Amino acid sequence: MTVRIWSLAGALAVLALLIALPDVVRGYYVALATKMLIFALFAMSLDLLLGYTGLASLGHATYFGVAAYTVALLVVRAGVNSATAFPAALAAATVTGVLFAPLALRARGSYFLMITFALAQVVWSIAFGWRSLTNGDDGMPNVVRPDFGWSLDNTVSFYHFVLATVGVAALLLAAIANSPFGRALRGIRESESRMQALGYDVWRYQYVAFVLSAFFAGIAGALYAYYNRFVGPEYLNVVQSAEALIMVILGGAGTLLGPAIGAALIVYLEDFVSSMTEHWVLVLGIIYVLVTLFAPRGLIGLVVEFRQRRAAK
Amino acid sequence: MTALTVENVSKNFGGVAALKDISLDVQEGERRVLLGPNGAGKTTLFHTISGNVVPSAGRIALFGLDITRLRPDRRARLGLARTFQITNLFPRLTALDSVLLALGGASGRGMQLIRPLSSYRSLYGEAQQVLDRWGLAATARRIVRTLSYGEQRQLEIALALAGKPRLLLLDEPTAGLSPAETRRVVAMVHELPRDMTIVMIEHDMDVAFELADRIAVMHLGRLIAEGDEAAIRANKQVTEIYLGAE
Amino acid sequence: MMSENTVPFDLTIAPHADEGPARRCGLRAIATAGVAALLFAVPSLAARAAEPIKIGILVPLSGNFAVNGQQTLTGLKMYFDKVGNKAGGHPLELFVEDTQGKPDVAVTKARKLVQGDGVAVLTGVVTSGAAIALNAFSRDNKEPLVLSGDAGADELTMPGPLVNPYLVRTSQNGRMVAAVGADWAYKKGWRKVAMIGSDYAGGVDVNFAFAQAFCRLGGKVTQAEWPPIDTPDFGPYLTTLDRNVDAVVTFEPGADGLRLARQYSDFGLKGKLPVLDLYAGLVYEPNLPQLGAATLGMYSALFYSPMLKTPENERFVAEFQKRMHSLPANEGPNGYVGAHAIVDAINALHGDLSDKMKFIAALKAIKFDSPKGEISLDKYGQVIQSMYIRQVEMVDGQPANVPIATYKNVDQFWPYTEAEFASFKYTYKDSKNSLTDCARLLAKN
Amino acid sequence: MPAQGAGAGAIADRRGRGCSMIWVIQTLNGVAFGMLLFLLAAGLSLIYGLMKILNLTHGSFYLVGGYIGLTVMRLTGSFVLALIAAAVAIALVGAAIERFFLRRFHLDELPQTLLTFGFLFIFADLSLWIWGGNPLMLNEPQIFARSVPMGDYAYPVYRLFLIAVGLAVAGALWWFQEHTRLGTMLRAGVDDAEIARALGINVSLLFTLVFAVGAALAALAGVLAGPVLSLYPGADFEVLILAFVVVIVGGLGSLRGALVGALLVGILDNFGKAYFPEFALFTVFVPMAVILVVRPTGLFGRR
Repeated sequence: MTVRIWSLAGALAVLALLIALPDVVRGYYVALATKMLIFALFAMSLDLLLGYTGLASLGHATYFGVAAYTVALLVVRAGVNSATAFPAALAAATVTGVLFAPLALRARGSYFLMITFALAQVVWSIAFGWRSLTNGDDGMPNVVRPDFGWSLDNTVSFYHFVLATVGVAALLLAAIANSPFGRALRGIRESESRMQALGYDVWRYQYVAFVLSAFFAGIAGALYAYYNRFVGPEYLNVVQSAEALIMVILGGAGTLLGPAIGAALIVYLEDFVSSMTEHWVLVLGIIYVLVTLFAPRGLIGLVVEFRQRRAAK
Repeated sequence: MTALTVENVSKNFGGVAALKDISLDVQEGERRVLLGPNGAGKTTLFHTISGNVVPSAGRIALFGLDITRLRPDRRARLGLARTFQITNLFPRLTALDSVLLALGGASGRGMQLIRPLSSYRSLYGEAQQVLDRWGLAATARRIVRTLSYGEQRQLEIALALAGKPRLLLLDEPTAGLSPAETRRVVAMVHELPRDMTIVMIEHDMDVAFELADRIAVMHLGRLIAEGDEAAIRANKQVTEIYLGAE
Repeated sequence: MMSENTVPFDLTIAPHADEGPARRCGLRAIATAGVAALLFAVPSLAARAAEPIKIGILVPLSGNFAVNGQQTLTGLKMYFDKVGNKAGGHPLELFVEDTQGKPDVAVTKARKLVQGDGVAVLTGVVTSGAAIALNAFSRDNKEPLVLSGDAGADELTMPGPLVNPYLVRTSQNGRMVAAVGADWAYKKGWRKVAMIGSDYAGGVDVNFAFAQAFCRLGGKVTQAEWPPIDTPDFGPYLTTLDRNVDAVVTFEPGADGLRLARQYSDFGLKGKLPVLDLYAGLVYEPNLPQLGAATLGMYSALFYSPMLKTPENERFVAEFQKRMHSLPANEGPNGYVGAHAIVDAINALHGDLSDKMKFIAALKAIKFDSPKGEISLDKYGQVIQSMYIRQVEMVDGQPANVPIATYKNVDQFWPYTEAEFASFKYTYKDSKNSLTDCARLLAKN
Repeated sequence: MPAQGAGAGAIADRRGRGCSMIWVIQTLNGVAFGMLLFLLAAGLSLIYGLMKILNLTHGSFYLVGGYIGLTVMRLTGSFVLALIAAAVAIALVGAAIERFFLRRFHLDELPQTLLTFGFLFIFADLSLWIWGGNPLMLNEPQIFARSVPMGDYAYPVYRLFLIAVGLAVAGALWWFQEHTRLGTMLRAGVDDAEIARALGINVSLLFTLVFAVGAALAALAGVLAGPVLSLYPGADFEVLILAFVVVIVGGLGSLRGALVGALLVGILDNFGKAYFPEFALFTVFVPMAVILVVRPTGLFGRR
């Protein structure tokens, strides 16, 4: 029980720090922290699929990008109110998940990875090629941030908006992870056949996990469209999908907190190291290799292992 | 009542016949052991009964209900449980969590998305009871991967039993166990309620004869003999093929 | 291990705190010309007068556009170095950030430069996607943006949804080169051409501008092929190419250009069908020595040639070769001109950039001779400059793009007036599949 | 003669030109490109089949191999030396990566992914550092630096050479797999590592060997592709994606699948771009998605 109290206290301290962040650091870092939060949610959404259900997707940027594009198309092309576009974007990402899941779930393991990748490439090609609608690779600027009676144009208020949204989404994800459903997903990750033998309709669980994961990725994507005030096909790119995978693995798959930390760390490192040296790609590569060698279960894995070792003593 | 009916079941894998025209009836509450050398098709037969393999021909019924084309999980919810020959557990979960999953599958509560599992107090109590009952109380908080092989085999059975199945399929529950562990498993099976139907694959003749009401012997995908201990011991073909090989 | 050494998330930096360790490293230090001035400055008046003007440079230094970023950066630095990194009585301090060629990264880095480092002006920018994203950032944050890289999307400097009073572009726009190419092609006597254009927004923009201008004169595009970016093999396009034309007009930047130049010759088309290479992606200067004879005779249209015999350019080329060990193509001169424009505008205001609109006005008023030729800006902040038709010839045993025709004072609407340009019904965005349809291209509102 | 037979300029006519020579050329193009893809995909597929590693560094082997070949070619002028140097150097690099890094995480997918991704980054930056960002064209050997006339067209001889090399490598690999002891071990290992171990096969050595050979094949592809595709930053990722497509279409772990997949992708891509140019962005990925949806394990793949 003391462990629980401590972690609760820790969580509250972190939350207080996050809320007070704009008072402590200067403007640019608030914006960077906003980006970290958005990608933390993106990575956590993938973790539901990769870490909990054991399905490695190389097409997760699809749901992120579809939501972002929905916001941009509705706001810029159709003149829809930006706040109204938000739920529509989540719906679009979810529907895409609903449609793609049955195709992707025909396979497992590396083949699942490949199908998700193939489907994602098709969506990317549409965003890239349908110039009259999407502006192709030029992307769509002039995305307006929503206005809920108070303006989000200011860096700090937008940060708090993102913090609140990501916070609620993270709580939901954590609740799902600890619900009977989330536990069942872990069981499926460990052994599909055993779960079936126990009476679980494995496919349906994977399907729901897939769609939920798309939904949460959609939240991150819509936020990112507001954050940058534009969208481009890069949002849908395989590089974006791969980066999400790396964030999850780096932080520690199947822990939610790990992927969030992994995402924040990678966003920060890309920004920080690339300002120091143009060879930031090399530095990041070396970091990935070192993390694998010393923390094969991800950064959180180190902590878990440490705890287990102490518990064993 | 007939618990399990297997009617003229055949299975071909890419032209190789693994099961040839198998027919089998198991009565409710019966303890049936499947004997046969490696490659006889015993595990394939199990797979067709549990739904992991769809037979090429024939029909399977569970308590009078045709289940030939049902998915494994539907069969499980009809009261069928099984263990696997190669230990098939949740390596990175704790023993308690594993049993919780087994209980959840039977109850159909798995689709609860928000309410934390830890708030289902009664479920936890039940899971702990299952572990206590099968002598696994001490393993509750341990990660399955770290359990001994014997404990893992016991947990296999405990998981299958958690949902209180009406028909239990045990695939070589004592394979690879020490004599002491084997005795523990045999005791476990003895303790099961008599109305539970059990079909079991077993290599150990002593175990087989101790537990079985009736025995069926398979060879090269065919059922070659059926009967009680005496009948099997007296069967010449069985002695030649199976007992002779030992 | 990680969290201690590599993640000094600097929570303690107050708005005007001293430069943290991150500030002093790598690129920034290399670029920081004002450091010496700071060290020797005496507090009080002298210090105030010598307060550096900070300039933010956004170029891709990693990823697929790294080489374009490097060349642009070299051009920029060459001019800043030439004026001793001083303008309007102030030292200039350069802050370089890597955009990776991605729009979202570019905006993140711009925010860092403006909100973190406090730069007075942003410059560089190689890709159009990044330019369009940065344009919105510049408008929303009232931050002057001088596009000095290749980013050539036309709409940026034209009346329309992207209008931004804080933007000027000293490099080029997509259509100016293409329109001049069409004029020259028609005057050369070509009437029917086939086009091969890289299938992205910039490619369609350029080829559309060519087809429209060519049609207006009376020529016709009989076929338009659109290979995707990173087409490994141009074989399928070259074998289905219409042979019954006067010339082939291409727009293929990057590795695609090198491949197409090579494969054009491999498939025996060189010598049969002349090539006019808009923006010189095939005959890009670094490609020429690798391709040898394969490019001899190819025509190209661009706003620059290293072979221009002007004193400005000869000095520039000599210095550029000293730094990069290769001939400059389009990016180096663009960077150089951008830096020149910024320095001239700062000089005109004696270093007082407090009024941003005055700074923009000073930028729009610049007029000078450059390696590219004479430079000035129109009322939208878009460059007016010379265009050159070049042909690959052997010079001192090396293939080189020798200028054979010059068009002076080409503005962004050339050859149309702004009014005529605005009267066309269709834009490149809805015309990818109708370059062969002159009636449609010339349709008016 | 095709050109004369064609109506002047009408596009529909030109595309439909019933000339067999164009078909021959398009097919040759597709096969030549397919052979390059095969060299890339064969290694990727074998490595996956044996070790279940989805090697994201494979494209880097191609690019760095190509660059090494280019340097050797420019220093010595010998294409053969360039091929040998690239293959040997990259084989050693591959063996080292397998031995000292991947080996520790046998059958552990996530760390292996992160590891190969890290190496992808490292090689990408090192090669940008060493060879710069300009696209570089390798020169083909002098004897192939010409074209043969084909009807109204010319066809580059070097591409015919590519087809020959691809067929030779495919033949050699097939012979190796079917007729050598190591090949038998390889097949056994692909089928079941346990069986392989039971047969007394030194699986550890086999792993390193296969990884090295796969890497060397990618390096060969890099050098061979140099004169056609050129080498540039980003090519590593592009060819990795293409190789992925091939192994997915053909089925992971199957040499035959890699060959059929490579030819299919090469030919589809070529004819797609030639005859349905408006769908050029989709010529590779839509067929892949369709094949996967219909047959999730690819044409020759097993679960």
